[in-house]
This record gives sequence, structure tokens and C-alpha cells, in this order.
Amino acid sequence: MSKDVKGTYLAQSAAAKAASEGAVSDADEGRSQEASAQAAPAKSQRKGSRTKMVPVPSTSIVPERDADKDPVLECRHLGIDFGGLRAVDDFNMMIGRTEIAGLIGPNGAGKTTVFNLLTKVYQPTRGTILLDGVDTAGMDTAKVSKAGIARTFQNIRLFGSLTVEENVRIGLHNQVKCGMWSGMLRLPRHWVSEKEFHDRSLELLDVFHMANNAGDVAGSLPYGAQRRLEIVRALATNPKLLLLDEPAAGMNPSETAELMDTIVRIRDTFNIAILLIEHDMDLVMGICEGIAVLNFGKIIAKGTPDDIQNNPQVIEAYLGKQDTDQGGE
Amino acid sequence: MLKNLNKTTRSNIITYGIVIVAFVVMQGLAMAGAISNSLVGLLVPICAYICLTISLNLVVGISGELSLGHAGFMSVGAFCGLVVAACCRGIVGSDIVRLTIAILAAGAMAAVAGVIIGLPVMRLRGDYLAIVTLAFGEIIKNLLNNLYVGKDASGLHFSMESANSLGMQGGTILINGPQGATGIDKLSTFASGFVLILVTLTVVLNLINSRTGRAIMAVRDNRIAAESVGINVTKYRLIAFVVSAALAGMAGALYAMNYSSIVPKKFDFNTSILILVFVVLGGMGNIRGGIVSAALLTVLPELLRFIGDYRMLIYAIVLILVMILSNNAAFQSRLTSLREKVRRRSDDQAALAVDSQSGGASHE
Amino acid sequence: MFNHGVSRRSFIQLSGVAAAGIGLTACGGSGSSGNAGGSASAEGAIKIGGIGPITGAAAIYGTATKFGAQVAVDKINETEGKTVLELNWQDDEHDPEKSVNAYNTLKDWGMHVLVGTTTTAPCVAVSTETNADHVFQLTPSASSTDVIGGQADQDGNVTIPRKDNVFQMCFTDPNQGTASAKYIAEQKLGTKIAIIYNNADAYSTGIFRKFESEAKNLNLEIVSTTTFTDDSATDFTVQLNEAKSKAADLVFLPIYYTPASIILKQANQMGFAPKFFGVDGMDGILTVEGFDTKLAEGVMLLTPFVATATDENTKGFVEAYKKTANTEENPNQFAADAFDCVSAIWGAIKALNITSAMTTQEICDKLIETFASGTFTFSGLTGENMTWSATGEVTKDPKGMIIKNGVYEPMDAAK
Amino acid sequence: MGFLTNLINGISLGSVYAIIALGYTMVYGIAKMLNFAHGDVIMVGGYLCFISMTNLGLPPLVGVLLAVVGCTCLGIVVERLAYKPLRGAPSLAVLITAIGVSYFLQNSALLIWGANPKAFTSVIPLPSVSLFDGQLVISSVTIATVLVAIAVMVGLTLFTSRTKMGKAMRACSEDKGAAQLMGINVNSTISMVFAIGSGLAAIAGVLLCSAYPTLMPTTGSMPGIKAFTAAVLGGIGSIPGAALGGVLLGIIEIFAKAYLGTQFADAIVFAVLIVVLLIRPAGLLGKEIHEKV
Repeated sequence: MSKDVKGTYLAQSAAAKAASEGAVSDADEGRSQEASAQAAPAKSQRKGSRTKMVPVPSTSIVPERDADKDPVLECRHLGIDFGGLRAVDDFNMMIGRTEIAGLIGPNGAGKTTVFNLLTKVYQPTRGTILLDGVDTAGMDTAKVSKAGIARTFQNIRLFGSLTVEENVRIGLHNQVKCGMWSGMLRLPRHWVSEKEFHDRSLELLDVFHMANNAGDVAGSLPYGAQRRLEIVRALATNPKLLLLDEPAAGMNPSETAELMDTIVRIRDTFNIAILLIEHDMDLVMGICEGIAVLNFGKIIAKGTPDDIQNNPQVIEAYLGKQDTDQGGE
Repeated sequence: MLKNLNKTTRSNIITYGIVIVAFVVMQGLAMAGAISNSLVGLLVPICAYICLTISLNLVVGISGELSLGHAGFMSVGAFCGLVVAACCRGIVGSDIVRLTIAILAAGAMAAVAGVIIGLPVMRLRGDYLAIVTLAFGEIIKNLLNNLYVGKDASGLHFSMESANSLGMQGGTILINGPQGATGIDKLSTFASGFVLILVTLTVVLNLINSRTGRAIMAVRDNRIAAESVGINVTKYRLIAFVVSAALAGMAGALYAMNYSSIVPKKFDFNTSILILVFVVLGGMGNIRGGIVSAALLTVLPELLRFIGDYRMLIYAIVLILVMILSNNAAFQSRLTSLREKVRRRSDDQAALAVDSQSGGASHE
Repeated sequence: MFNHGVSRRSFIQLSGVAAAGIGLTACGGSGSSGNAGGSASAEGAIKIGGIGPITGAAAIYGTATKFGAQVAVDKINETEGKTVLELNWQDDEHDPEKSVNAYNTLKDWGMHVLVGTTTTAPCVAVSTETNADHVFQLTPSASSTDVIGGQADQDGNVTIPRKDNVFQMCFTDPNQGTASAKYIAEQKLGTKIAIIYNNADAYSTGIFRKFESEAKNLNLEIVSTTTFTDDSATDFTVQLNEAKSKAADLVFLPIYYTPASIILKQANQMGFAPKFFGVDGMDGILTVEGFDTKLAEGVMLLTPFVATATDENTKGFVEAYKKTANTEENPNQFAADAFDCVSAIWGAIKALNITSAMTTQEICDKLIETFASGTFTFSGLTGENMTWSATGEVTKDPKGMIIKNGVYEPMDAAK
Repeated sequence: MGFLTNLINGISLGSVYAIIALGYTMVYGIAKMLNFAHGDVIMVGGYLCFISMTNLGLPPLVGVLLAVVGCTCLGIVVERLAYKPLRGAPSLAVLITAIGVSYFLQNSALLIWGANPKAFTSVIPLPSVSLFDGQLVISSVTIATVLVAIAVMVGLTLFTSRTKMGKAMRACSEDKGAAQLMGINVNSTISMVFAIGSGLAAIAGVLLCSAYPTLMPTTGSMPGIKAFTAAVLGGIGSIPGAALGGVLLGIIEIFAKAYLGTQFADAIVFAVLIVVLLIRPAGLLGKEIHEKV
């Protein structure tokens, strides 16, 4: 099945710039013998040089409106091994600046692992992650967050003993600065920053109409509200890319519908890219522009919702082999 | 009036209030000679233990790390403080100024120790961190047992071998290895202890309710989530650890200068555990509870003196019982339901009273 | 990993417990503690306070002094036919802080004279308090010079000024160090000396320091000096191996008898049989229940008290002690020192016609004058014709003892 | 020869630590609590054996047996009364309770047996083995201690891997909830672990006192802390780890005293522990548990 990746030429229509970047990156990975190409940073494009260009498969697509800008995220040959197990292998993906992308796949396909790699909860065994063109190699989770990736968690990870507002304030940690001494000695800087913390967190909570819950203890909130709070907290870090790990889990259909609206609204308001993992196909097909399908740690397809719904490999991955011929509908 | 403030501020004001009222009452009683010598003698140690409890609470309750070596920082502060106080003898006239300088120096020294210990320790978690703090506490004790400091006309002399190798002429030995420090000027007073509590309390409460404190609590509540919002986990764990060490050092100096002599043996594992007991009984992260429990548990063994031989046995039983009663789920739920019942009854009565007053038309 | 599950209620409940405690104290009043033989508060009795560890690792010493003092008080009251002395013993857990607390408790009780404290480090702290309050203090066993103050070290540095109200019943540490070195040199007991001492203990380190410098003066060769701490007082094989490899023929042990008993056993196991020389802390080694006294055969020590002595006083004391303490074990020198403390104080009180009507300070003045005069002599269990000097030190002869067939025998030509 | 002597002494001391550490690690592995009262159970075991031998005049083997039975019962009772009500409570609450139990046992012993130390007669009444013309003397206690330590470690390993009860213990150690769902009685399993741990403590107490023959109410506390250190050094929760950690700690302690000076021996022992933990944060044989994200 691993060989099939090259077969998915869904992305031939991707923007020229993105494709050429992909080409350079492949050269970097050692396919080309030229030392100069290996040493060159991925970004530099030597237009005058006589490097021999070869066509390479790309598995990525981005929305047309983002095509002339740098993609916010680009993964190249990303992979991690746990012991002998290749949990994620040769993961290639590109996300446009304002794209709402989906990452789906059967249980255990490695979706959350991909999130953990992107946020450096796990250090990748191989491959490159470019965030807004910047290589995140050597960064830890905190630095990645500062660089612009925010996330929520599949099993909710709020600061349970703190209030809703405090949770958001902690999200704003790197947005509003105030040193230890200012806080300890209550210098003017502290009061200024506290006001800013307060105003901005209430503003953010308003996105989910949670301003009234600001004083509640986060751990005591109902499940759905906790999920929403996690999103607010992630947004507070002022990300370029928001990773949502099963945002609709445990929600009823009407809540899910509302969530779909909110996700789109977040993208429109904050002008950021969103990558979400979700099992609720109505949500994924409803709002995701590009969808990547992961199976056994590898992307088996990336395309539009229509492409994915009709892709035989995807159907096989989800339903097993016997149903292959039904794939065409 | 209090109701208008937010919950945290209100709670903090109550905490400060309790401390101030307690000080005023005790000071008044002491000046009027209305309390026993035994209690008067306990005032400064109680102040020191309260400061230690508040500072340890910063690590155990707020930062969520188990530290078993708090007495180590206390001892660093204690011995540093008394050396500094001795150096100031004759240079600085006022006792209060001397005490202040000594306590500040003690805090600085303990902070340095906190950084030296904290840097490696912060790589570990949970029980492994606990054992390493224990180990550092023992190492500090062992080093202090071999530390000799003397002062003569030419300045301070240090040695790790013996008092004889200090090479002094006609000076005084300030720290004499296992014999510890003797001839300490008793500079600590109840008032200075009270001020130190206020300082400790202010530092810790301010820290908790600031950007830094929220980051520390975020790391405690969920390390991975804290990292994911861009918080440098090691940095904030270290801040909590070092601030706590510095405050413990200051309390140590206060404690040491309440006695004419002090030995390194005092600052052993048992003292660390004692402070930890204060913190846990007061409620982890609960600063006010810690203050109350430190004061009560310091007095309790003294109150139990009349029992004689069975004193420490009773103390142990009290400790176990309190822990079980305050943490046993079944007992707690029974207590809650009992409280509910009482409240309902009083509510009923209140409602009844209102009903009778307004002729049963109170409900719209 | 620790969440804050410990509820806020815990301290409320705790306060309840403490409140109950306060209530109890109110009921109990400040009665005397321990099995004080039903000493009801008597009119006109002189109140003697005692401090020593009854719990914790040093409880042996505090228990011994407590019962020793109790035996003396009971005996005196019996002789006088009425309660003339009252004893209140307080525990200090061998901790300076707790010791000062105990002292304050005794002050509240209305103590006239303090017998204590038993162990050195707490005593240094308490003696400063008694000095400030002007309460007469006679310590049975706190042997450091810091207790009495005013002593210069060999460089002539005086760290602590003399506390004029504090006197000792035991030898000071330097005295013992000097005496031991002299004894060894004069009797030519050994040429190659190994020392094992507790470097986390004031008493042990104090004796060692003096012994070391005195040995230099007397040209005794110290071939090995090793230490241990209370935390590592279980295994002495390294220290003994070091001594053995340096061919030491005498091992000086300025330590208490508990670790000493292990040292003797381990030396025996490894087939190392030098002479062992101890100081007064070694006394008691024969009383350890289950101790194979054969191991202590030939051990020499300086001690002022021999429980197996056959004189009437000692026999009477040992018998009374066993009854009071409800034990089968012989009292050690700590108990005898405490007994002597009370007896000496009573002697002075009687001679001076001191009554409980006097203030503690007046009593203190009178007792200081008497003890510091140099003419007040006292004969007790731990020495004949003892006198005290204004420095607070006692003058009595150390008895050099050697253990033979499981009992002490005076060493020849004891100085 | 000095080296060899030191090594043997180190192994001897280390074996005692190992047996204590094994008890620590068993309890920690299943109950996930630091049982600070473990050292005091050792002391009780020592006293029980002492009484049976000295006061009741029973043969050593019966004394050991009585100590084991007594401590096992003590362990079960303590678990029932003090720890069981705290199932599910925060681990620090349990830790403080364990400290309370430790104070309780120490002070009870003080009241029952008095403060005077007892000189323990070795339970192995055999002569020392002398090698190389008496240059190397190995006491019979040393040999017995090492053998018992090995036997206990092997026994425990087999017990946890082969028997039904042992497997239930491992299941509880991994996941109490799941174990319960599989029909394992978690409560009785934890009681069982305390029983085994306390029985081991009794054996450790007897051997500790045989090798270092002073018995006091505080006898257990320092070896308890050292053994806890040893268990962490080896990786707490791991049976071979505890044995390895114990022996290593003993050797380090003796070598530090012998070659680096007795003054700083304690500091060196703990410094080694710190260095090991910095290199291997979960101890020598411990598994590092990654939090699942």
C-alpha cells in the first residue's frame, strides 16, 4: 500500500510556486547528487543555475485564493518511528494560508501522531516541517507555539482548576508581556498588562459566547463548553495555523452544526489556516476545503471532499477490500 | 464592601486580615503578659514555619512538584544569615537593619542554591524529582556538617576541614562544623517575624495572581497543554522553585536568629517532612490553610505536653486521623449531606420566618 | 502528578482537634509529667525543672536523666518526710527549638532551678535563655564548653562569653580529650592510634579536636582518623579496615556506646583486636540488652560512674532506679549524673536555707555564689568531693575503667 | 585485598538495602504510594525477632518466622486502617498518612520496648569464613544476606510472572480500573502486596540487625530512606531494579567511605544518585512512562 502514494496525482493542479518548492525539497532529500543543491536552503531558488529539473509527484493542493502566497504549513517526508514501528512515514502535505483542511483516516492511522509531530510533542525521526517557510527543526513545543501553531487535544487538556478566563489568559501568555518582578512587586506594568489580559480574553471568549462563563472553573464546564474553551485558548496564542483534534467529539448534531459555523467564522475573522482531525464526516465534508486521508501512517489521498468521497483507496481503507467496486457509486 | 471585589482579591484580603489580626491580638496579649511563656517562646518559630509553609506551598501546591528538601534551603539561609549578621556586628548599629540585611542576604544565598539545585532537578518529574530534592537536602546537611567559618580582624575565614585550620588570630568561630553556630545574636522578634510573613505572603500571592503565576499553575494543571500554548515549562517550574528557596532561606535566617545556637542536624529530612505536613494539612495550594495549619501544628505538640510520654504517639494518631477524615470520600460525602441537611433545615426555618412575617406571600 | 485534592476542610477539622487540645490543657492544667510517683503539687516545695529527650533517636539519654533525677527527688522527699522538691521533666526530642519550648513550659510552671538539658546542642540554646532570665542551671551531661561559655579555644578565641548561671556535672569535652590523651600516653597504652568519631555530633567532635591537639603535644602517633554520621552509623567496616591496615594498636572512640557496640562487634567479626579506649559516652555498653559482653572485654573507658560498684550508695541508686524506671537494665552514668545534680542542688538549698518563697532569681544568685565559691563540695555517685569553679566546670577525678569479665574494674594507678 | 574486603562489605550492606528496597518497590509498583513507614516495619520485625529469641528463648529460625508473621499481620492491619480509607485520595495525602504511621510505630516501639538500644544476636550462629590466611574475613551474616537477597529477588520475579496472584498484581500496577473489570479484586490484591512487603521488611529487619547489631526505635528510619533511594536508583517499581539499586548503593557507600573519605560519604552517595537520575531519569532499570497525548 505504501507504494500507492505516488499514484495519487491529485495535486498536479497545484500552484506552480508550491510545486517548485516541492521539487527543491525533494532534491534536498538526496535524490539529486549535486552537492550545491543539497547545501542550499530549501527556500533559495537559483533561477540562473543550470540545475536539471525533474518532475516530482506532489500530494498537495491548496485553495486557489492562497495559491500565490507561501503555504502556511508544508511537511516533507515527515516520519516518526516508535521502536521498530513506523507510526508515520513519508507524510507530505501543504496547507494554504486560509485553508480549512481535514485529516481523516481510520482509527490508529496516526492522525494525532501527526499533530504531535507538528507541535513537537514528539520529535520527528525524519522529514521537515516548514511553518510559513521557516523550518521548525530544533524547536520544542513552546517555540512552535510561539512560531504560530496552536492546537486542541483529543482528550481535553484544560487547566482544570483555573477559571475560564484564566485559561484564556494563559493562552495569551506570549501575546501580553509582563515580567516576574513586575508581577511580584505589582509595578505599573503589571496593572497595564492585567487589563489587557482581561479585555482580550473576554473578547476572545465572545467568539464562542462564553464571556458570561469567564469566572467559572474550567474543569466544571460541560463537555461541549470545555471543547470550545480549548479552541479559544488555542486562538489566544495568535496562531497562523490552528490544529483541532476531533473538535466535534461528543457533540450532538445541532452542536456540531453550530461548531461548523464557528470554525468557518474563526477562519474568516482571524484569517488563519485550520487543520482538523474529525470522524464526523458531515463536518469534514461540510467545511473542509482540502482533505488528506491517512492510513497506516501514510497519506493515501489528498483532494477535495468530492475527490475523497470517490477515491477507491479511501473507501478501501475505511470499509475494507470487498467493497472496492462500490466506490464508484 | 468585600462583596464587590472579585473572589481572589477578597480571599487574599481575608488572608492578610487574619495574619494582621492574629499579630495584633498576640502582640497585645504578650505585652499585657496575658499569655504563657511557652506561647511567647513559640511566636517566632511559628512565624518562621508559616513563611516556610507558604514558600513550600509555592512548589508543592502551586507548581505541583513534591519537594522533600525544603529544610536544606532553610539551613542555607540560616547559616548565611547569621554569618552576615555577625559581619555587620559593630558596623551596623541598629538591630533591625542588621536583621534585614541578614535576611536579605540569606534569601539571596538560598536563591543561588535554588538555581544550582533547580537546574538539574527540573529535568525530572514526580517521585524522581522528590527523591532528588531529598538527596540535595542531605548533601547540604553533610556539607554544612563540615563547614567551618570564623571571623577575625582580617575578615572571614572558611574551611571544610576543621576549626583549627581556619588560621585565625583572636577571632570568633561563627560556624563550627557539627557543633553548628553558637553565640548567635538573637535579633529575631515577633514583629520582624510578622513583617517577614507579610513579605512572604505578598510575594507569593502577587506571584500567583500574575502572568508568571498563571503560567506556573498552567504547568501544574497540564504540562503538555501549557507547552502547547507556548509556555516554557522548565523556566516556570524553576521560577517557582527558586522563589520558594529564597523565601525559605529568609525564613531560615529568621528562625536561626531566634536561638543562640543552631546545628546543621536540625535541618534534616524530618524538618522537610514537617513543613510538608503543614502544607498538605492546610490544603495544597491553599495559602491561608497552610498558615493556619502551620500555626496550629507548631502549638499542638506543646499543648500535648501534659500527656507526657504519650505525646508524640497522640500527635501521630491525630495526623493520621486528620488525613483520613479530610480525604476519605465516604466520610466527606456523609459530611456534605449532613451539612446540606443542616442548611436545609435552617433555610426552612428562615423561609418559615419570612413566610410568617410576610403572611406567606413572600413567593411570587 | 499531585492535584489539590486535600480539601480546604482539612484545616477546619484540624482546628477542631486543636481546640479540643486546648480544652484538655485547660483541664489538665500544668501538672507535672511522667511517672513522677504521684507528686502532687505541694506547698513550699522547690520546683526543679528537667529537660531531655524522651522521644526520638536520643531518647536513651533523656530517659536516663529523667529517672535519675526522679530517684533523687523521691529519695530526698522520703528522707525529709515531706515533699520538699518537685520535679517536672519535659521532652525536647534532642532539638534546640523544642528544648527552648520545653524551657518556656517549665517557666510557666514556676520552675526554680533547671536540671538539664541532657544533650549538648539543645543545652547551648537553653543556657542562653536561662542566662537571660537568670535561672540557675546545672546540666548533668551537656559537656560542650559552649554550654558554660567563656572558654577559649587553642588560638585564644572566646566565641561565647561565660554564662555565669550555668554549671556542669560532667567533664567538658576538652577535659575528656585531654585526659584521654594523657592517660594513653602515661600508661603507654598504644603507639599507633586510630580514631573513629561522629563528625555530625558536637560532643564527639569536641572531644576529638582536643584529643588530636593534645596527642600532638604528647607525641602520640595518630595513624588513622575516620568519621561517621548518625545517618551512616550502621556500618563501620571501612573505618575499621583503615585502622587495621595502618596497624593501629589502639582505637580511640570518643563516641556514645550505641555505635561503639557495633564497632566492637564488627571488629570482632573481621578479626581485628586492638585495644579500644572510650570516654564517658561509652558507659552503658554493658547495659545494652542482649549485648555479648565478651566483645567488650578489655575495653577501656573514662567514666565517673560504675553501676556495678558495690558501695551502698550505688547499690541503693541502682535498685531505686530500676524500680522507678520499671526496667531490668542498669542505669548508666547519665542517670547517675542527673541524680547527683539534684542531690548537689538540694545540698546547697539546705545549706543556704533557700525556700520556695524566694524568687527564681534570688535562688539563682545564692546558688551561683555557692557553686562558684570553690568551697562548696559535694560527694555523690559520680565522684567524691567534687567542686565547681566560677567557669562552671566541675572538678572531679575521671575514673579509668577497664572491662574485665563483663564488669568494670579500675585501671591500675588511676590518676 | 582491601579492595576485595570493601567490595564484600559493600555487597553485604547493599544486599540489606536491596531486600528493603524490594519491599518498597513492590508497594510502590501496585499501590503507587511512597510508604515511608516501611523502615519502621523493619524495626518492628527486628524487635519481634529479638523478643522471641532473647526474652522467650526460642530458636532463631522460629524468631524469624514469628517476626515475618507478626509484620505481615501488622502490614495488613496498617493497610486496612490507615491506607484503605484513602484509596483514590491524592498521593500526597497518602504520603503524609504514611509518615503519620511511621511516627506512630516509632513512638509505640519507644513506649513498649524503651529507648535503650538492644544488642541483637545474629540469627545465623555460624562462624565467619576466613580466606587467604585471615586476610579476607567474610562473616556468615554477609553470606546469608546476599543469598537471601538473591532468593527474594528471584522469588518475587517468579511470583509476579508465574502465579495468578502475581499476575493480578501486575495487572493492578498497569491499570487498576481495567484490572477490576477483568474480575481482579483490587482491594485484596493491594492488601496482599502490603502483606508481602511487610513480610519482606521483617526479613530485612532481622538481617539488618544481625549484620549491624543495634536495635532502637529509630533503627529503621535511615535504612528506610537509603533503601527508598536505592529503589529509585534502580527504577522504582522494577524488581530487578530494586535489587540492583540496593547493591549498587551499598557498594557506593562503602567505596565512598573507603576511597573518598568518610567525612563526605553521605554527600557522595546522594550525588551519585542525582547523577544517575540525570542520565537516566527513570532510574537504571525503570521504564520511562510517556504520557499519552
